[in-house]
Amino acid sequence: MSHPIIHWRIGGAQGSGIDKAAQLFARACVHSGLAVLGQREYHSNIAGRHSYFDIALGVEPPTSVAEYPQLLVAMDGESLFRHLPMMRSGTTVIANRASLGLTLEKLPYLDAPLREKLRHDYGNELSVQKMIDSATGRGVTCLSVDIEGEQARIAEQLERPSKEVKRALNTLMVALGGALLGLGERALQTAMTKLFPRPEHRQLNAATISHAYRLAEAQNWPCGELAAPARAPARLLLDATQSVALGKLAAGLGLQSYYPISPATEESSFLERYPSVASREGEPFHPRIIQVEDEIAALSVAAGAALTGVRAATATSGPGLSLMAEGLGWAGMNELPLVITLYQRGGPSTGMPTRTEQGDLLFAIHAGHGEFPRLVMASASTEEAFYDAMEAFNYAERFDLPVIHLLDKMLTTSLASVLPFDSQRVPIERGRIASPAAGEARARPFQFTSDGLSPRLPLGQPGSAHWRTGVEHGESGLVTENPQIRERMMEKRAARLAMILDELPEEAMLRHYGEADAPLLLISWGSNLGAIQDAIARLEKGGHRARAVQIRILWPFPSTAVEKALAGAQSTVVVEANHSAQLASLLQSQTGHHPDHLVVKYSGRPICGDALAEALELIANGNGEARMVLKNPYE
Amino acid sequence: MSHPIIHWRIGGAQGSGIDKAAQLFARACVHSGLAVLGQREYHSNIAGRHSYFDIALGVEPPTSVAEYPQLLVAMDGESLFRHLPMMRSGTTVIANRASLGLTLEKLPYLDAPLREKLRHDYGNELSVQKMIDSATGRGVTCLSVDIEGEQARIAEQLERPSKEVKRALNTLMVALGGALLGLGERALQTAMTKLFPRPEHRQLNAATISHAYRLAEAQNWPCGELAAPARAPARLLLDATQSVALGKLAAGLGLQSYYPISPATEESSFLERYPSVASREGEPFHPRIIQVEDEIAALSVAAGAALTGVRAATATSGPGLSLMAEGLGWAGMNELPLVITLYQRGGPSTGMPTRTEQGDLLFAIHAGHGEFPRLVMASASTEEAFYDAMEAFNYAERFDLPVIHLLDKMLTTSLASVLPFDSQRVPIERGRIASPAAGEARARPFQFTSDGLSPRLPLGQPGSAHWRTGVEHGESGLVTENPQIRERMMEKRAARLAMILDELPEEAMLRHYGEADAPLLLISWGSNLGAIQDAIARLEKGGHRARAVQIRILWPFPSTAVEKALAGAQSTVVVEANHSAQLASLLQSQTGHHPDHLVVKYSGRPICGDALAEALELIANGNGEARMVLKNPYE
Amino acid sequence: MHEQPILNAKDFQSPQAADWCAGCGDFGILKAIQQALAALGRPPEQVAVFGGIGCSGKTPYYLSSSGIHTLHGRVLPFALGAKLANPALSVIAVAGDGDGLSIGGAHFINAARRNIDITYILYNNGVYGLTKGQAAPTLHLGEQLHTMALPSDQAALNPLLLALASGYSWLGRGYAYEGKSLARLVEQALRHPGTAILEVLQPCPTYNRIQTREWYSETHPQSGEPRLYPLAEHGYDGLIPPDADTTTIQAKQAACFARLNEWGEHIPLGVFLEDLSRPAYPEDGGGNRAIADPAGKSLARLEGIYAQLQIP
Amino acid sequence: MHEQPILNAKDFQSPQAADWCAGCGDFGILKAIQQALAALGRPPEQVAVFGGIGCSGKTPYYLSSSGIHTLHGRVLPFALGAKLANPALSVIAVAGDGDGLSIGGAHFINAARRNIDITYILYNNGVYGLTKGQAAPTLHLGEQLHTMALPSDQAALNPLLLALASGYSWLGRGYAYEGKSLARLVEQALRHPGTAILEVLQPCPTYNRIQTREWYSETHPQSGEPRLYPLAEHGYDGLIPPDADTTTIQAKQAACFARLNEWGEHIPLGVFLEDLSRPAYPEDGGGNRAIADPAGKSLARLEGIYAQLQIP
Ligand SMILES: Cc1ncc(C[n+]2csc(CCOP(=O)(O)OP(=O)(O)O)c2C)c(N)n1
Ligand SMILES: Cc1ncc(C[n+]2csc(CCOP(=O)(O)OP(=O)(O)O)c2C)c(N)n1
Ligand code: SF4
Ligand code: SF4
Ligand SMILES: [Mg+2]
Ligand SMILES: [Mg+2]
Repeated sequence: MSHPIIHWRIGGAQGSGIDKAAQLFARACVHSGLAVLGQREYHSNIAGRHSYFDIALGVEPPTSVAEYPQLLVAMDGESLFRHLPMMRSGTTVIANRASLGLTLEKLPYLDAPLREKLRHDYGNELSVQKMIDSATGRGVTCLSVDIEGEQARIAEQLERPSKEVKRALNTLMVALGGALLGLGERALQTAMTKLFPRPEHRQLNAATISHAYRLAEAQNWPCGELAAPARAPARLLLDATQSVALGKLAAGLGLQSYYPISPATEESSFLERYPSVASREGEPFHPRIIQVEDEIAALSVAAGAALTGVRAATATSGPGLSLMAEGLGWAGMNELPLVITLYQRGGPSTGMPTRTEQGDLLFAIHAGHGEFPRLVMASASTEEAFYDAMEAFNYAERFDLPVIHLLDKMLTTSLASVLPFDSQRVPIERGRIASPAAGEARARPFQFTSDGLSPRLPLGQPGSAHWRTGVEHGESGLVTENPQIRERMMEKRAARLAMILDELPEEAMLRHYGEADAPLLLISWGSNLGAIQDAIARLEKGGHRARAVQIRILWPFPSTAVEKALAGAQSTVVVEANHSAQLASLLQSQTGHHPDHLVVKYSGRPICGDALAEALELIANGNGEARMVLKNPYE
Repeated sequence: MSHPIIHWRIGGAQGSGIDKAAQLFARACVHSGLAVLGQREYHSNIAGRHSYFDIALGVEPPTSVAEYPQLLVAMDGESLFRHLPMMRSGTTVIANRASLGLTLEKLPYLDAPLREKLRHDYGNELSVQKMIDSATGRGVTCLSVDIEGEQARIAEQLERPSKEVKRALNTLMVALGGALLGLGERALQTAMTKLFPRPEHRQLNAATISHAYRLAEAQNWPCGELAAPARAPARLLLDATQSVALGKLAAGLGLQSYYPISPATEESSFLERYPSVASREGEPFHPRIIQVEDEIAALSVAAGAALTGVRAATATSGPGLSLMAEGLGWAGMNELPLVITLYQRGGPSTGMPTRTEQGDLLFAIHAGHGEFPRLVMASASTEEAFYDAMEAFNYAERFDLPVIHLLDKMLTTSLASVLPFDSQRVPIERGRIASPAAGEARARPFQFTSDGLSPRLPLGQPGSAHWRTGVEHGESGLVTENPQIRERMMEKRAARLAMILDELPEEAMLRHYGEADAPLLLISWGSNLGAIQDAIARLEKGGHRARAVQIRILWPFPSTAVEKALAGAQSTVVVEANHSAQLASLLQSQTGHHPDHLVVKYSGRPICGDALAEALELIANGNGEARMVLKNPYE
Repeated sequence: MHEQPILNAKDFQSPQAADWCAGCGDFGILKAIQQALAALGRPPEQVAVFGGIGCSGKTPYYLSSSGIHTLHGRVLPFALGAKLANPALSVIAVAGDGDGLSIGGAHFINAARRNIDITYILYNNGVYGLTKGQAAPTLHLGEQLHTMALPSDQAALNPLLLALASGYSWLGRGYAYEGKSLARLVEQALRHPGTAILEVLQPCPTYNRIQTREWYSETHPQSGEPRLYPLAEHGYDGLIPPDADTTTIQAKQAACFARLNEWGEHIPLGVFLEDLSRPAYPEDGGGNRAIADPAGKSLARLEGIYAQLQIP
Repeated sequence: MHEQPILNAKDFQSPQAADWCAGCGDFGILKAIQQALAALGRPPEQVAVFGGIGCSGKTPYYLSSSGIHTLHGRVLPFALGAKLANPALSVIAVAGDGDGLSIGGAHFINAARRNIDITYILYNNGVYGLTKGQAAPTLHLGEQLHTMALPSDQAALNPLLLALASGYSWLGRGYAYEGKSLARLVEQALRHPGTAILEVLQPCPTYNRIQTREWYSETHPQSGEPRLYPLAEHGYDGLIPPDADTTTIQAKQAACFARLNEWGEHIPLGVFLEDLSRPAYPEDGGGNRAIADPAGKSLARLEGIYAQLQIP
């Protein structure tokens, strides 16, 4: 286990404490001074089905979890059936001895195709033991522990009923894994104390942890030693829903409306927990977080709020955006700053609410009838999400238009350790606000100006009474069907797309990774970036040089900057988590460039660095196909 | 007036009988054996504002009205202010003498920019007389009639109150124009009889018509003689809402749901007039036409109906499609045949409800989150609309997907004379319908088959109980999150896009006009086709050879066929009635071809053959810009 | 017409196991629907159950009838479309309180206006179950679930009161754990020849720890009366006969209104209204019939319509 | 607070001439709003009038206050959003019966649940005016406008009955051509500290030739009583005082329910309910204030929140 980054996985039934286990492990790592990146996979029912949590850890922040982990902690037998096939030579599994006898037939929730595949690959009358034997054969170390026995011993020692002790199964499994990896017991104990406020729970979990460490020692496990940095910096542990929420608060959010939907709800729920936010000057802020009756209302309430001049936003997922299409057009027609945070999930329709996909890019760009300006941007990581959430409001107000900020389910379950965000790094830019002189004629919300932006008129300010409308209008906001005004208004609205590309710095629109002269160019957007960075590092080890460009502003499309990035590339690969390769078609429509390869994944599971690197290696070796699909039947 | 096609225009206030006048004129032309094409322009309020109606007439069916007509019949002074600037040398105006003294100041509804423009072009203190003088100076013939005097004479002759006679102003003006053009008085009288069922109205209008013809004679007007074909074939006079409705009835429509919206409502209202449609065998059909509470319900009710196996449709405009985005995805996910007839109007948002635009193409292609198959098609004319409405159901059922059939406001007010539609020309193709054997296991609505189409299972048939869902599912319609099934289902749904391009004949996907070796290639879609055909004919007179390709199926995009069409073109021009040139960007994304020129119009008024020809002539002469905007401040 | 085989609840069970949380009230509703469908006696393929989105909306998967999992809030128009197109179907719509009263509100208030013969079952659990515990429109002002950061700042909607105002011609309320009477209510709703709504009080043990099974089972500390009581046993009769006059109708509606306002200490169950005075929507038309001859030629004859558009 | 200048109806007139049809009831409503706003005494820029889509929805253009022409059916959430963000605004929402009860139905029934202080004026003309004469949800079963091919097959919705069921805390009904009492009703609605709905019976001479001005002015052939009658003159009082108990509230609501069911021969006008017992939504928070210092740096201090997410 000499890799600088370690890939850990825990699997078990939804509701059996997988989340808590992962939290515990991640926190312990951070306490040890390590950086972590987690990823959670689960079914969209409430309880019972299989779920797993990946955590990558390292001295340097990991950018991707792996499809093929180095350590699997299996809470139950189903986890072994599902994940053992993904364990490769040199990796380790910790299993409960009691589950070794489990047979395939006994699993109620295993999906039929996986059952068939397992039978096909491993033969009939399949048991966990048989799978472990096979894994051992390929060089996987399987450590099976008599969990029941150990728990009985803990119960005895603590003089507590074994039923209680059994509830700490997740802690026990985490601790066994921790011991194996060489994670300091102290760190785990400290993390545990934070997670369990009640003394009786603490006592039980403390005993469980130390029992696990003693056991590993006693059994002479081949325990590693985690490289721990000298100083452990304070880190926030959060996912992108939280960093977006924090970014919105930093940006001075006035109102957020929402209708619950996975995986967007968490952002609004988090905001609801902070009805009062401290200010550096004077009174605290009271952002209003408003649950409404549907997404149409969510958009409309936010738009109503934006009309008063406050920073207003809503957060939703694909089905919600579908319902917001009409309101989006109203905002565009009214040159109204508004932020829509879109957490993409597996589509189409209700689709796969708890799985990831980058399936809404072209819809975000084209949602709403008719032609109106909007800005579509995408964040790649928990950290970017914070600063981008701040920028989103700046863009909305500088250019007076709705901004769609794209994230995805993967980012909502990417538990990352990050240095505390600097809320002053992004200066707040509110665009041009009108200061109507008293006694002037009627205020003109759509005034023609030299640059095509009209000073903004918040409702309720002295001397600023005005009209707004979704009907075509003149400068005053009154309806007109005059062809000349119509043409000028269409041109005025459209002009800000070019203005955005002119005014924004290149690094706001796209970012480069890797060496500028690397021959293989990966082009992508959003959450794949981490896997791409990871893959570039892996490729390098194999002697292949690759670089990447991450397109951050997708509409208006930064064609000039992208064309510059394309220059010199020997081969281009578009990487996307969708079926139709939406960025590739956008790229072709906006630059004429047809990428040499597509690497796509649309199983609803995120693209990981290790699997991506394998596909790219084929490409780098000249063996890649034009369209490559990342598939993994066991995920 | 020797042109084979004559362009007639009548202008006046909304509610003053413009429509009836145009109907009368058009019918009289058809009675004379001529073919007509009309186009109506009006404001979106209920009454009072300026409105005008163009009619093109000829022995051969005209394909476009003109921006610059040959004969203007002005019902009021405002019409003269608005349209005189568009009258060119050699054309004629019929005006009411009483309006000659009218000044610009007296017009309540004239929009400010037009007022300014008129002042700028014609000087201050502008009167109708001044404008007429200017027109006369450039070679326009102005016939001013003492309308009040003539009406007084008619009243006297009929011994009826002059108030009544005044109501027939529109008939009088039409008849004066008819006399001038040489339209047979008999034809006009016959047409009038049909339009006015009440005897007292007939008497008045008959007298008015003959008075007008006598007057023209008495005043020695330079009356022409209309070339009338030997035999006048029976023709239907209708617009595209009616031809789509008829096409749906011919196609065996089972249910149409709708929510009122301009300009789509007319189609459903027309259908409501025929609750019973005769059948060639047995009982008449009773298509259900259902007004519902909104467009979301309209889509959902149609989807519910489609589930039972009937042919189901809805008709709407842009704002309605925005609200249908989510339901569309459900239909796509459920492989459900469904037809959405989309009448585009000026956007964005509420936009210009009574003006035309081709602004929803990319939205129709991308509406709805996630990725699912759909077919998007567009009709170019009243006649195509009928056959395409029939085909739309065939496509929906052959490929089990939602079909969006694009039309636009222009087509809804294109009054055309056409030969009666042959409802048997398009064979009805219902795709594959399941016949579940009794006693079989659960029916599988999403069964994997070799070609990826599952036999359709209507609700309520024996042995066919089944599940459907917008959640990702297996063959049975039960939910699954298994990655392998997910991948296969995504592939199954997507595969039908390639299938469509494989199976449909080329002429269903695109049509060619003009000589195959003409160097200038016009590429377009939808209602511009007529103007393009007209422009090609005009260009030919100027010695320029052009051809056109009309893309009829826009999604999946028929790239191969389009690429074939592109071959050999020396210069390509995309013609569209929108701002951003949506077809051009689709073309580039799907074929890589970047057109040499764009000709767009986005004032909300349709593209006409004469103005288009002028732009194309510049291009043909090498003087065209890359992007040319058709503008006409007087429209 | 059809020969009706004798069916029992088992015939309406699906091979698919329900994945609701243990103790969820939805299980009781599912069972009641199975029993009612068996009593109705129509074969599964003649029954179409439409579900909204929510825990409740999954019910169709657990029935052997045709089952359509629609979109959040849209279950009623889907169901109505199917019934309009194929009046021979028995159509049930099931959905949560969020689905019906929030996002589906426009459909909720317009669905009964044609009095089409469908049955709508609304699962009232006070919460958005599937999205993990936000306030549904049935949660009362000031109530706070453990999943909420703050108490609800919104007054509750009363589903049946809204249904009365929207003209549903049959109104009933059942309780998820009173299986027998619930099954009977579902059956009555199904047999009613018009648009019927049945509200079911449905404990959600996972997210609603206020209106719990225990809470519903409580009796009044003073009177000893149970919280849930059957209307019928209190002499209440919501029947409006076919020939009722306006005075009778209004009196019945007023009585219904009064009962619908009861909540908290005493909550009535049973049939609040059964209005037979409203005409049911005609069942003719629709249906899936041949539209083309064997050669694929359209059977429609449009000449009659052409005659009205034709010149000369 | 503000110094209130003395205003009159003219101060609320817009330079833009209304383009409604001659004789349209909308003119009367417009005038009443102008008078009520003058009586309220807040300057035009402190008033925001939101319009839906329909003939009715154009009202904001004809007022000198701020006027927002929103989307069909969405006028309430737009208005609520503005009021939530800037509680100092006086907010009015105006819309047609189609806008409010069809497409806007979900918002209609949810808008009053927070009892936010806005006034909603619903123009009841029985028809979709702007789209040229289709049946609105207020058109009664069997009624047929001259623009309709067939009589309506849908029962009407009763706006105020639905509003009662949805918890609006002030319910009133006026008539477009009784200018004085209408202006008074608008003013009362504006002054009510919660969500108020005012239904206005609004003749549409162009498309509704059933409920015409003449029809509304008719008196009963037998009794000689006018069709439209003022509630107040019949001793009706819809006031629920702030401290009312449940029994009072329910009695008032029952009386209100009875009156709301009157239609046809006798149609009551006036205030049906004025419920002061419901808490109004807090007016604190919101508002447009500085979020950055002059250098553009955010004023928000997130350290308190970070502390909860931070390790160690
Ligand atoms: C358009 C849309 N918005 C939001 C969601 C997310 N969503 C799924 S179920 C649900 C609410 C469920 O509550 P309820 O209808 O009461 O059903 P329950 O789960 O309580 O049975 C929501 C908001 C969705 N599926 N679609
Ligand atoms: C989403 C959407 N659907 C349909 C329309 C078309 N539309 C405009 S106004 C209107 C109805 C108007 O009726 P009502 O609300 O009663 O207002 P009125 O004109 O009678 O005052 C409709 C359906 C629209 N603008 N937007
Ligand atoms: S969350 Fe509540 S409603 Fe949903 S299944 Fe669990 S207990 Fe039932
Ligand atoms: S159509 Fe009716 S509601 Fe609309 S302006 Fe005319 S009269 Fe008024
Ligand atoms: Mg619920
Ligand atoms: Mg109306």
